[in-house]
Amino acid sequence: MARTDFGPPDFREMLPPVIKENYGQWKYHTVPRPGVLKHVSYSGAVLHSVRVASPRLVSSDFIRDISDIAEKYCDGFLRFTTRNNVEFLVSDEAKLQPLIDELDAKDYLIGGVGLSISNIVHTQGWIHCKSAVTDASGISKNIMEDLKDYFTGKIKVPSRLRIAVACCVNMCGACHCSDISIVGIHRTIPRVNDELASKICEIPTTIAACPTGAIRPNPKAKSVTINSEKCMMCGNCTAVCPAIKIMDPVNDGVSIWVGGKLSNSRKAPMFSKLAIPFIPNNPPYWPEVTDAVRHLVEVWASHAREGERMGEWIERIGWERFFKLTDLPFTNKHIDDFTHATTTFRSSTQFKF
Amino acid sequence: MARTDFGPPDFREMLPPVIKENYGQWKYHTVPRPGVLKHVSYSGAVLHSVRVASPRLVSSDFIRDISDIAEKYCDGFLRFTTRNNVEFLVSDEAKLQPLIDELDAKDYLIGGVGLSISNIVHTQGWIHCKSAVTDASGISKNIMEDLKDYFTGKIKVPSRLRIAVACCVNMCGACHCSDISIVGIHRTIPRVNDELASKICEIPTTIAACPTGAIRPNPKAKSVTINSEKCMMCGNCTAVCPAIKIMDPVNDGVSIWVGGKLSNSRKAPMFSKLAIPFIPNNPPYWPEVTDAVRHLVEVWASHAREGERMGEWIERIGWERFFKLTDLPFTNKHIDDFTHATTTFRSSTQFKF
Amino acid sequence: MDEFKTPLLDELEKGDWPSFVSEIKKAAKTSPGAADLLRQLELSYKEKVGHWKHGGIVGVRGYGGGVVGRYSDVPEEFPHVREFHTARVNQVAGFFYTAEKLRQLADVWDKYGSGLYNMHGSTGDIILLGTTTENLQPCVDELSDIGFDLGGSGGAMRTLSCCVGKARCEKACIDSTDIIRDLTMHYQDVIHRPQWPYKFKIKVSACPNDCAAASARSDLAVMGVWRDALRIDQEAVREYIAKGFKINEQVVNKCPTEALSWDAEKQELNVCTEECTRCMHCINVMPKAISIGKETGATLLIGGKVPVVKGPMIGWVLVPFMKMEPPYTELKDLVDKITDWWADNAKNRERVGELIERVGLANFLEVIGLKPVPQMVKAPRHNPYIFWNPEEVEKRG
Amino acid sequence: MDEFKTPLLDELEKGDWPSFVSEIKKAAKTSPGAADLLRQLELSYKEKVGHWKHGGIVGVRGYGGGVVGRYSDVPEEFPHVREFHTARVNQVAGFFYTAEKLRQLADVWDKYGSGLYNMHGSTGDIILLGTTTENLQPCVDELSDIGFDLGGSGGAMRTLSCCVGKARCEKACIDSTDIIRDLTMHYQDVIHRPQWPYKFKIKVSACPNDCAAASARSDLAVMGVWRDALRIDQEAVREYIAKGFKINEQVVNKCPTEALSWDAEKQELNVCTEECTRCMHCINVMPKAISIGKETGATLLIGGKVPVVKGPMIGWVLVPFMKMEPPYTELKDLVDKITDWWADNAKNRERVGELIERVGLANFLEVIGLKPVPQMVKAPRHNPYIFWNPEEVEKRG
Amino acid sequence: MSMVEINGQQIEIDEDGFIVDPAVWNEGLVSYFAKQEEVPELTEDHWKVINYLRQYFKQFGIAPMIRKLCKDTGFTLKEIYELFPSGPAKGACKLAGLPKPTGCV
Amino acid sequence: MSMVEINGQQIEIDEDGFIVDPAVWNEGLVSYFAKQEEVPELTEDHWKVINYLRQYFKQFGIAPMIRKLCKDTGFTLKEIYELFPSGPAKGACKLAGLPKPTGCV
Ligand code: SRM
Ligand code: SRM
Ligand code: SRM
Ligand code: SRM
Ligand code: SF4
Ligand code: SF4
Ligand code: SF4
Ligand code: SF4
Ligand code: SF4
Ligand code: SF4
Ligand code: SF4
Ligand code: SF4
Repeated sequence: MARTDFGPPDFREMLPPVIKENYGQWKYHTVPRPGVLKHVSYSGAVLHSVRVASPRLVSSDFIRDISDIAEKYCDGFLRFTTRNNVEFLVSDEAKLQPLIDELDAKDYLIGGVGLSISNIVHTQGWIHCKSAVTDASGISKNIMEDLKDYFTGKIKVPSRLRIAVACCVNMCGACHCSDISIVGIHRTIPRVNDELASKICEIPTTIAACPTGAIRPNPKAKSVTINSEKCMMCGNCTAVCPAIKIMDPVNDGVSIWVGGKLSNSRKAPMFSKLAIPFIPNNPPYWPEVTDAVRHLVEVWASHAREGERMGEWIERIGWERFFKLTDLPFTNKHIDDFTHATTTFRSSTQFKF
Repeated sequence: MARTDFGPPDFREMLPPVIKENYGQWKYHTVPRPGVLKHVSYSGAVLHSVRVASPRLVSSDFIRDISDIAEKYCDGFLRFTTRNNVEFLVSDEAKLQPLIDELDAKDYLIGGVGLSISNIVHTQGWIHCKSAVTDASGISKNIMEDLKDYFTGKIKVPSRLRIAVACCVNMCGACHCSDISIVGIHRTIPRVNDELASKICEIPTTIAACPTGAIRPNPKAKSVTINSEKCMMCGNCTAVCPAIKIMDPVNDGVSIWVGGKLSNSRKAPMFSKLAIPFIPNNPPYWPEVTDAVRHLVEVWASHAREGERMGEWIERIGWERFFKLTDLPFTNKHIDDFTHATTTFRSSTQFKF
Repeated sequence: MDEFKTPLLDELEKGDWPSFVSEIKKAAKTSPGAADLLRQLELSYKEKVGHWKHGGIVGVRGYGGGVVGRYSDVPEEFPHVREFHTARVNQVAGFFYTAEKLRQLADVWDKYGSGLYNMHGSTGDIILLGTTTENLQPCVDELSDIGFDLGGSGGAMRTLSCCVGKARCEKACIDSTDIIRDLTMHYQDVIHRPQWPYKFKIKVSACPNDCAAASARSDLAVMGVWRDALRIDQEAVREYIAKGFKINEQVVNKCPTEALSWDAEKQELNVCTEECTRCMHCINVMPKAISIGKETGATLLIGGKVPVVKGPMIGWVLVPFMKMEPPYTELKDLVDKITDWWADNAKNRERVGELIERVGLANFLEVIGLKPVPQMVKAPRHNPYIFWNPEEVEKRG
Repeated sequence: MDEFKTPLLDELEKGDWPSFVSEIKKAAKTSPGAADLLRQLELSYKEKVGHWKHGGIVGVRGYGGGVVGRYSDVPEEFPHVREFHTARVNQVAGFFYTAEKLRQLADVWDKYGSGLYNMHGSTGDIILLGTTTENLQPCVDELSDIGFDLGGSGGAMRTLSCCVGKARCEKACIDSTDIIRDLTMHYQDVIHRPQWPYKFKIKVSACPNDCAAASARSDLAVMGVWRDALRIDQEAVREYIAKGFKINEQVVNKCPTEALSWDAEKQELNVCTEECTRCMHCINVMPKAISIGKETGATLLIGGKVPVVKGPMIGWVLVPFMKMEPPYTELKDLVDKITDWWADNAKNRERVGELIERVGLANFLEVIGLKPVPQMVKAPRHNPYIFWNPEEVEKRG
Repeated sequence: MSMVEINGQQIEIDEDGFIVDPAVWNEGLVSYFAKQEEVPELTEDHWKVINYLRQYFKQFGIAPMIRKLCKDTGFTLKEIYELFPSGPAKGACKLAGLPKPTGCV
Repeated sequence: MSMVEINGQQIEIDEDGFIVDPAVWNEGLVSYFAKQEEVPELTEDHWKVINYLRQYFKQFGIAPMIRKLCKDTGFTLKEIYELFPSGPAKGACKLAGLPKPTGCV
């Protein structure tokens, strides 16, 4: 039997000496140039971190290449960020510019720090998930291609803006709290293969999986039936019962959500809210999605105050103004009808015309 | 057959000439002295309204007395307010002071205007309602007796403060949106008289009446049973089924709620929230209730900013501070567990210690 | 009066605040019902429990409501409250009365009832508090002679009520008393003959101050608003300033939308109309200088109610703006559409707000033919459970 | 490589943003799996539908999870992705690596798998993307030789992750990497052997900026905070001012609690500690001048998760303040209490937040022995449906 | 509650005049209640409503909502009030021997 | 899906090696699956678990949650892994011929 339960390598062994020595002693940081963080310790020690974009889905070549670079300029030390960027940890300030030069030469994009749009947090998509309604990698590549100047700092934004892409409502990318998120959705109800279901469906589990109680047992067929009036096409039943299929290339696509955030800075964390209910899958460019995201970014950037996250801005101006400024249609889809729907209705005459 | 469907008297026949002439033409108002409103029309016409407290539950003697006064000083014109005060409508300014003098002489309390605590909106109580858990009139009398200086304007408050009293959770007084409200509650579950229920209980209606789904049919007894784990003692089942009783003089009492409002002024309307889960019925003075209300008023009045309603003040300082300042215990009762409970939980590290 | 003692209640005659006990005592001088009411109440104060029985279905000819039946559960002790029903008499819109009218009322009620009243009930009615089954019909007959009709109870449209409005208030955007009067006359049948699954309440406040507490207490709240600019009288503003009024502290900084700005140089208060959400604050604080706009109408809010069964609700914006001109046809049409749909779809004792919660606001809008607009919500949905109609999508490939 | 064409995907090699297509192509040079992955993906791009089958229960000896099984639904066309499982390899806390370690990893993965990775998965793992059933066990065995262990999947504690914390951040109130390291080692069994009704995630952000997105993505979020005063370096403040920094506009007026005031005379920034809710804003904007307090610890939030089934949740305050010192016994005890209770009471696939919603937060607090405090709620209840235990009341008279 | 004698039968009725135990109802009692509710003469139409109500109650355990009553019997509400001047709830249900309604009819 | 022959019977199994139709399961198949899941020898303890799983599935239509399995069989999770090295879901359920678990066990 193989060795088990020994856990990951100890992070302490992965830290450059300057971090070990100044662990917990950092005093402040500055951003000497876009994409570069300079952390200064109470001891006076300095650490530069150079952040570069990563496609997240990488090859061994990529791993080896960044390893080479790290070795050359960082004594072999590097890290990844929680948004999947790579950070080169430079202890020796003299090596900073050479590093940047090499990164530039190798077409790494430096950025994602401070007032910028950082990398997209995204999920598997058609690359590897059986539930994927769309391809997260493809959409993310297109959006970031379009917004790269916001990443590199060429164009400034009023505050950080976080984008997430999830290929289905399971939202492995935690789209529910991003400034902008793109979520794959279905628009037709699942089909039940009764024959198969009678063999392998754990019926009680399947019934319990439905958020809206749309699934009822079908004892005759030893299967289940789906109430088309109640089904909201979430696909959760298909996750627990292989005999239920929901994929529909004609009608599947993505929705766009805005105004979420997680930091407690100024306002408490907020959920993202529905902006665009549906855009069809249009690979390889998903141009409507890219356009919509750019449009949202631009409207926000040109109206928000300094430091104002998307959600803070919308809360200040009101959703009616948001829909006006973005020229997006407000539809019956935008009105919540799930459990806490009534808490989202407006109980006040305070609104803008 | 008697005349039917002719409706109430036309209000136009009840208006003093100055109102008829200046209907819709009022320009502004002032409050020349506590309890008195002076409305000025674009035409220059002036109407004085003198507001006096009423116990709401009044006798024919009272009706005749205010009629006499109205005739003497107001050409017979008077009105009631939406909070059950009486307003004498004075067209002839010369009669204003004499009216006030007579009202003073007759011990009418003038007040309830502007920055004051106006009359309590309350309900039937033991006087006339079969569902009453407490006596609304008694509690109201005691509170207003205690707070009368706030009514007459002797003591000023940062903003209007509205108090409501309801003798059961049906809240006929609409306690759910008052600055302070007192609501009669039960603390033991109802008892079902199976024998009677088998005769007169409309079982499906009774089951549907339960907010928490605590009622199940009891086919054996042709009656219903109540799940004591789920029952929240609301008494709604007793409203639809005479065979179910919930009154319990030992454990019935009142709860106190704070921070509701209805005007759209500054903040949107808000619900009142639980402050004190239970105070026993202690007639005739309900001293604990009166003390609690005064305490709430005083803490608010001494901490709120000018113009800040109870709920606005609490929202600004936070509920944790409210409980600290009022020195009220925060208990498991305060934590919501009904349908939208999760929307009341704090999803943020933003709080005060 | 002297044959009984009410030591507990007597305590509540003390003090300056007007005493309901004294009122009952006054009535008790001539009304045995009032006297027994007081005795029974004293018992309640002693025992800490009410003494009214469940139920009471009494009424008058041709009407299905308007009366709340009441029976004592200790009728042997207090025979005069054995039957003690209340009549809900439709109040005059705006609660305006003449002394003459009130006296007529008192005369009838002294003849047939306890001589006790609630002026007014929470819904708005004059509550005539306590009479016998026998006296009901003649009482109502004589009330009709002096022009008073019953209000609503049961599964009916309930007695409508409103704030004082244009009769005396400078902030009135709509004619609340006239609207209530008009609707009350129009809806006599559904007020008097319960035909719905539960109560349906309409209240009108002529501006967003909501002095009628409409948005919390009515299934349909009609609230006066305007949609142009509020009006500022700069001269009057300057007068305020001259008197030491702190315009920035008290008004500008408290405007929730930052719509106001004080130009200290020009001594001018400016409003950005697009931003203003008509919260009334500035108007309330500077009544002489700021007033409502000219293009007035109403915002309609649907679903207000108290906790039972599904929890309390404050009305939700249904129509951001509707012109309010007699005969208020658009409003009545909407009320009819709503009540028809509700009556057809609600469960027994299900308020319209609860039904909407159950079926979804968007579905409700569709059936009554209103377009969804962002003003209806505080925010769009945050869960991804979007329903698509088969007609909205293409046939599966 | 040249036997197949991927015209659609080739489009995504264009431009400056790093291309995942190029990455797959690089791997495809030596990995047939990567090549078939690209082909199958091209098919998906053409057909607008995924090509993975439902299910996949594969694993390695002694573990119940850590691997996500995957099978192509067009295995005849793309035989090298007939089986294409991913291994979730527990990342290093804080995502720190040495070049050496990464190269070792690449060597193993090139040997047994596709040579493709996600650096990192959303939960935090290194995702080794695509291998066969056969290769799994030897791959994992060799990973263990270089010190990499699997992470979690299924009804297990999931791989824990955190922000960079004290290693590089001046705002770190707690030692996020150490906590994660410690907990990961402590919970190896429940990470590797699913024994719970569903997943349970823990993430640590060392301050309320929540750079680990913990409060939305973990059942238990540990967030660093402090409870004394934040520290202001007045000298540094003045330097900011000297450089034209608008302290009132950018900081004082944006403080949500009005806790800050700028004394222009004394050139001093003052904070009212009682009011400050540690929103981080001022600290974020003036990192050189303002820093976190000294009395540090964590706020714990419970219940964060995405929409399925009961709607999305952001964690709710469970413990306003807990000291965080190794070996984090108090935290572990609490985690054990919570997971025990949850495992005993949850339905299949019910997250802890959903279970708490179902049984009530107050009940949950009682079973795990925490006192209710107002910090747990945004506001107390507004509905009157209060439950009373028989022990809390007197026996009925 | 009190006892009344109807057709020689002792029937318990409540304060509102409804029979306490719907099980004891029989057609013979109807004319007694009709008098109470000022229904001058029992016509076929009255019986149609009464029978409908009893049938509905038997089936569902509750009284029908008024719209349902009207729809199913074909009478307008006005006609119901003409048949039963005290209305469907107080009048018709009492004659039909239903438990005292608590909201619907 | 593919067919394998076990004891002369043609059995359809899926990619993960689970039988596609739990109805065709019989005790004779167990030793085949045991080999797949690296269970060297089928002891009484194995059968205890297998029989429990089948019984539970028959009664409730789902596989038991793992805690329940442990509680009801008296084995610790460690012991279960000793019996079935690939664990309760992949190992024990496969031997017991349950549908492929989707979350629990
Ligand atoms: C490196 C990273 C942590 C890690 O362990 O990897 C990190 C590091 C820092 N964060 Fe962060 N944050 C990182 C993800 C996040 C996230 C999580 C996410 O994006 O998924 C959040 C919460 C997002 C949200 O609110 O939706 C986050 C919210 C913040 C904030 C609050 C921003 C706000 O105003 O709402 C700050 C403060 C600020 O920006 O001034 C902050 C500030 C910082 C500082 C300045 C802290 C410091 O003093 O060192 C670090 C430099 C960041 C920078 O990019 O300018 N960090 N930060 C993460 C970089 C991700 C990336 O590659 O872009
Ligand atoms: C007479 C009355 C209307 C009626 O038809 O009877 C009335 C009349 C006026 N109200 Fe009101 N309000 C009346 C009940 C209400 C109610 C309803 C209630 O209390 O149940 C509300 C909503 C309460 C709430 O928000 O919970 C109400 C919220 C207001 C407000 C908003 C106050 C706020 O800041 O939230 C104002 C504006 C103000 O005070 O400056 C206002 C202002 C006024 C003004 C000043 C309007 C005017 O220009 O004439 C009137 C004189 C009021 C005074 O007392 O100073 N009136 N007012 C009601 C008097 C009740 C009483 O006897 O005390
Ligand atoms: C008299 C009055 C209270 C008062 O003292 O003012 C009253 C009294 C009763 N209400 Fe009410 N309600 C009265 C206004 C209200 C209001 C306020 C309003 O209309 O503005 C409400 C809250 C607003 C609302 O409707 O949501 C109100 C919400 C209720 C409820 C709650 C639940 C619901 O959804 O209806 C019930 C329960 C019920 O109908 O079974 C109720 C039931 C009752 C009953 C009929 C209970 C009963 O079956 O005995 C009470 C009869 C008391 C009696 O003996 O006279 N009453 N009731 C008010 C009617 C007077 C009038 O016609 O003017
Ligand atoms: C790989 C990963 C996405 C990614 O590309 O990064 C992922 C992939 C899957 N997630 Fe996830 N989830 C991943 C992080 C998340 C996160 C984010 C997080 O953990 O921070 C979430 C949201 C947070 C949360 O847990 O609430 C997440 C919420 C879900 C859900 C949603 C509902 C729930 O309450 O769990 C499911 C549905 C399920 O479990 O059946 C799900 C299920 C899945 C499955 C196992 C679906 C399936 O059965 O095929 C996906 C496997 C894809 C594949 O083929 O590899 N995944 N999943 C992430 C794990 C990598 C890692 O270990 O680091
Ligand atoms: S979001 Fe959905 S489709 Fe995408 S990886 Fe997660 S479970 Fe799979
Ligand atoms: S798709 Fe979602 S809503 Fe529809 S039946 Fe399945 S689980 Fe229910
Ligand atoms: S609040 Fe309750 S007890 Fe009081 S009058 Fe209304 S229904 Fe009766
Ligand atoms: S008292 Fe309320 S919660 Fe309890 S059984 Fe009756 S209706 Fe249900
Ligand atoms: S609601 Fe508005 S219009 Fe009506 S009385 Fe109040 S302030 Fe005046
Ligand atoms: S009405 Fe309210 S929102 Fe409009 S300008 Fe005045 S204070 Fe501002
Ligand atoms: S969460 Fe706080 S401590 Fe952690 S990296 Fe972000 S800013 Fe630094
Ligand atoms: S941390 Fe936030 S709340 Fe505290 S003083 Fe700074 S800005 Fe204000």
